[in-house]
Amino acid sequence: MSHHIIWTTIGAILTLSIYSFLYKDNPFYKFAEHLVVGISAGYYLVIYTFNFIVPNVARPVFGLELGGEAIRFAGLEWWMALIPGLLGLLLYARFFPKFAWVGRWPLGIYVGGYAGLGLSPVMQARVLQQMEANALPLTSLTNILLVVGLLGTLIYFFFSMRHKGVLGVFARIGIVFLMVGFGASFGYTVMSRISLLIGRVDFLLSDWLHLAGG
Amino acid sequence: MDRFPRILLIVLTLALPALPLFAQVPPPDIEIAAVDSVAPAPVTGLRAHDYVDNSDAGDKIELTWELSADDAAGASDVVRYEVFRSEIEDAPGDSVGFALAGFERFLDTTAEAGTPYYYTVLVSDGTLLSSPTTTGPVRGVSNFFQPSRTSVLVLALVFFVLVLIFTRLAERGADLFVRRIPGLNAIEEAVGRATEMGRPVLYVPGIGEIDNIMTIASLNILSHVAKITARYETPLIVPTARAVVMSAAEEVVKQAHAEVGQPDTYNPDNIRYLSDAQFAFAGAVNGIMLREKPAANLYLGAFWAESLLLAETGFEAGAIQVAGTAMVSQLPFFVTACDYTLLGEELYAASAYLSKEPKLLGGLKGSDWMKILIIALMALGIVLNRLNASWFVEFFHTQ
Amino acid sequence: MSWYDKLLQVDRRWIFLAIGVAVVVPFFVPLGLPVIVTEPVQGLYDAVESIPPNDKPLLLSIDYAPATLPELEPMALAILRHAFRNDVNVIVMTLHPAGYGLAERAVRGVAEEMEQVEGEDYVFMGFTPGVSAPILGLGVAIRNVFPEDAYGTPLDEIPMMEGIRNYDDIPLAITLAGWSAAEAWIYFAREPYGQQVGAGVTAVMATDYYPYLDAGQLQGLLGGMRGAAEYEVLIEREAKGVKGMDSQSVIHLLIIVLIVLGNVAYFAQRSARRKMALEDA
Amino acid sequence: MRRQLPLTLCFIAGVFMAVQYFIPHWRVQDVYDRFLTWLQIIFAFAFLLGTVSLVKVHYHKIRNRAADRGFSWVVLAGLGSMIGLGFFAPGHNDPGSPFDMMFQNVQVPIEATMFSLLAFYIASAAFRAFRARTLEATLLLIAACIVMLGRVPIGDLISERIPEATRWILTVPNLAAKRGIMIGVGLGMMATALKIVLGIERAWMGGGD
Repeated sequence: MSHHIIWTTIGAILTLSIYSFLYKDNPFYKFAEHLVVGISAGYYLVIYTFNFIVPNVARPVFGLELGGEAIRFAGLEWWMALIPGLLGLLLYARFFPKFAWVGRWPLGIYVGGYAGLGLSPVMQARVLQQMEANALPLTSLTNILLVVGLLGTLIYFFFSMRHKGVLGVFARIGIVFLMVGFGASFGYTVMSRISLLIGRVDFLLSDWLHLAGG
Repeated sequence: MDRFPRILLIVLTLALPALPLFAQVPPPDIEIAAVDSVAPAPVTGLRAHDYVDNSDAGDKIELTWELSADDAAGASDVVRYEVFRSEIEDAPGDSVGFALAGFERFLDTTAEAGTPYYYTVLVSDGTLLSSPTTTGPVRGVSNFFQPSRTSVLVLALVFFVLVLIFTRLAERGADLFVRRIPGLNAIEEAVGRATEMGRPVLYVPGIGEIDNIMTIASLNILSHVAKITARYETPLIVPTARAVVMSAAEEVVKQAHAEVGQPDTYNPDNIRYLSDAQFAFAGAVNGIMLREKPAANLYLGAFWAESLLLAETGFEAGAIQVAGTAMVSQLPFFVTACDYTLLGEELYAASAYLSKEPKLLGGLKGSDWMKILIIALMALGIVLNRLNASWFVEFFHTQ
Repeated sequence: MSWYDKLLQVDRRWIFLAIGVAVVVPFFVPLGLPVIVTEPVQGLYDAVESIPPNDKPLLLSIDYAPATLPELEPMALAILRHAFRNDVNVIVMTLHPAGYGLAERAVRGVAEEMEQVEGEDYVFMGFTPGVSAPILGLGVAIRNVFPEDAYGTPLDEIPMMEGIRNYDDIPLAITLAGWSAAEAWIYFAREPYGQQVGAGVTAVMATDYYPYLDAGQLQGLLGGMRGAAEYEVLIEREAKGVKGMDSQSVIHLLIIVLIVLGNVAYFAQRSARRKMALEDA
Repeated sequence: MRRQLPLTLCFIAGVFMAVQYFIPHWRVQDVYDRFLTWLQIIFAFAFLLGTVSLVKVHYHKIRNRAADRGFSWVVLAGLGSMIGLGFFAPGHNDPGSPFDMMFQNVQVPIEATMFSLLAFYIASAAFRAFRARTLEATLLLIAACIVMLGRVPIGDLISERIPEATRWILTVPNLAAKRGIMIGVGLGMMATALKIVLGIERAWMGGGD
């Protein structure tokens, strides 16, 4: 048996262990479920380390080299790798209850930075551009439906007034659009899950057993 | 009648210079050989200026010129315009690129902000170069404001001011109106039914972490539900998938019992941590449904694929089910398998309505009035577009 | 016990078995149903098609994890085959740590099959963390985000990367993701830098991306295995996507039948119970 | 130091990142560019916190002799073997190395199979729980069935109208509804981000002083 077949068989056995859950919860399923937690954590640790932390932090700080170019000890580039690296290490203070509060410093920079950089692009992508795309001339049935549908949906999620009168009518229209939209999501979600099953069956039949055309 | 061909001829001649605009751009490495041995005429009216765009840090300079006399006219053998850049006058400097025949514009995107540059354009017919035309010095100006993003700034500021005003008003105890969400009535009815039947209520706060805003919203609603069940002495079972959520839920339910004067009926065994693993958690909750037969199942919080497994078993067991989540992809399953579903933002609105917490109310009211503004702007856009006033739409154009 | 009671009490493992049979049989008895191409897929194909050969590269961000592999890997393979067939250079990267192994196996596999040279026709950058920060960073300078490729070669030593600085030199960026990374590319590459973006997402996410497609924020959209199948039809190289469509057809039909049957039995049971309650009263 | 400094750092970082969007000046963009790298580095260290927590949880389970501690050993063994192969095996993460093979043949099949279980559960729920009891649910199910048919080749075979109807559902009612949700959720995201930057929302700091 070649190397390749052994590995594929391991994959197939693990796949079948997961499917055994359909009969009922059992130790094979639990084994696979726990194994993947450990394996994936280990995989991520190695990838983060060698693909990011080594070239962007460790080598500039200790090897004085960044992207194939030498950098100066205590020069700007050196500090620019060292400081965020130290901030990152400070996060681990949370495992020492006495110093846990130090971990909030890098967390503050991180949380604030990410919150701030999202503000304007989100406004632009989710509000402005959508508004612009929906300011359609009311010349065709499609356009009218798009404008009325968006209006209805926005009003359905408007909480500062009771849904009475005109507002109530639009909210009703909104719910109709929402339900058809959710129907589309439903259909697509079903499609998604089935594709995943097809992919796994294809793996078992074609890649492992070589039964149904490679 | 014989005038017709002549008019056609004139029109065609006039249209000729425009042809390159419609023609397929030839790949640059295929050069057409010169039809003569005379160098092409140089460009005229060469101008260079700082260019402002969406990422303008002063690194872009735009060049414009008038076409060489031999481009599509005269000898009609121009292939391309070569662009050179130098920091000293009277030196050709380095090539920064080229523009194909028929084009009157080149954008240099590699300039250094603030450095004075001289640009030289040479016309090439594939073998010979024209005499140079030079312009300069020109500097790329680094700007302090991005004019194309004015609309983003204005709308963002309006929204932030709205949120902050409403938050402050709520802090001062102003009575901010939020309509009652019909879903809350459905929750109360379900709990009422369970009380009548003398069976427990099951409350699943999702499988999100404690910092997930859906989990936080859910805990606010749990507090409301726990008060009702404590008053009627109906058992309330809360299964959780996260240890931290379990301790938070314990606090909430205990507090609710204390508030309605029933601290003794609080049963800590009913707040349970089952499993962190998604499907194992769903399986364990389904076990509770089948063994302890709750009459009302409430699923409020962040749900992923397990929504389906929970709602199916609950439906089979014949419980009244009310769900609420902002996970759009799970909503369809809840809508079709539950008696009532709080859709998306309704979950947050219900939580703000019940808790009256200023920061929740501020966000909710701010978003509400922003929606009105958006509807108004869209309506204005439609009307002004109809009147051919394009400036309005252009103001909101960011690309 | 009437028919509807019996029907509604059937053990669900019979339904599981029916699904199992419905997915396996088409593998042995292919129906070979034709796949029709839709606009969002055509849009992405056209965008890739319009990239000039051996010039500025396509950026392909393989951001998926194993959980969505059967839907998204066929897309990656089809797009890579399309680009390599047209001699379009490709930069491959990933924003998901598990994407590292998956991107590597996709790009290396197709490159070997189509005899493409690493460093000249494609480059594999590997993984970079932080989602929005690196997407924004690529708009400033690719070298700041990836000082070197996945194998430690500095970018300045890679022939294909000569003169490629940032989004200005990338005609199209495609993200293949089963999570919010696809949206992040719209927020942080499309909006601030005007970068042309295309996306391949799972079918679960696809319907939520139609507003972006409509507003021109996406050049094209592949949704799930069906999207991959359409792309395979367009490049005339049918693979796992098209192959899966037979089983997909059969199971969809089965599920619709189950929904209809379930509802008919449910309403029959309900009206019978109501009638009984009326008679009792 | 304990609460004020992190809130101040959060405020400065947030305001700078928000404001730089409108300032193309190269001095601002230079700082911005460096700050992006800082964020990436802190993100990487933050992500790896999860690994330490994982070890902690399972170590405690084993030490406290929890009932299912056998599976905690499985988790730690998986983690340990990957670290061993990734850091110490020759050619550690090259394609075809033991490290890569473990990923491709253990992690990939398990994770990929996990969610395919849902195909079975959806089928079972379709039969036993998806009911057209209300007008809303009826509309939803009808739209769902059309879309399910319209997106597979067999739908085209039954009638050309089905893919057409699917296209219409996706690009008209679905588009309008999803756009409404998108705007609402977008505003919610921005309100949350604003509250974080201004220190109104400080759940990220956790409890204590």
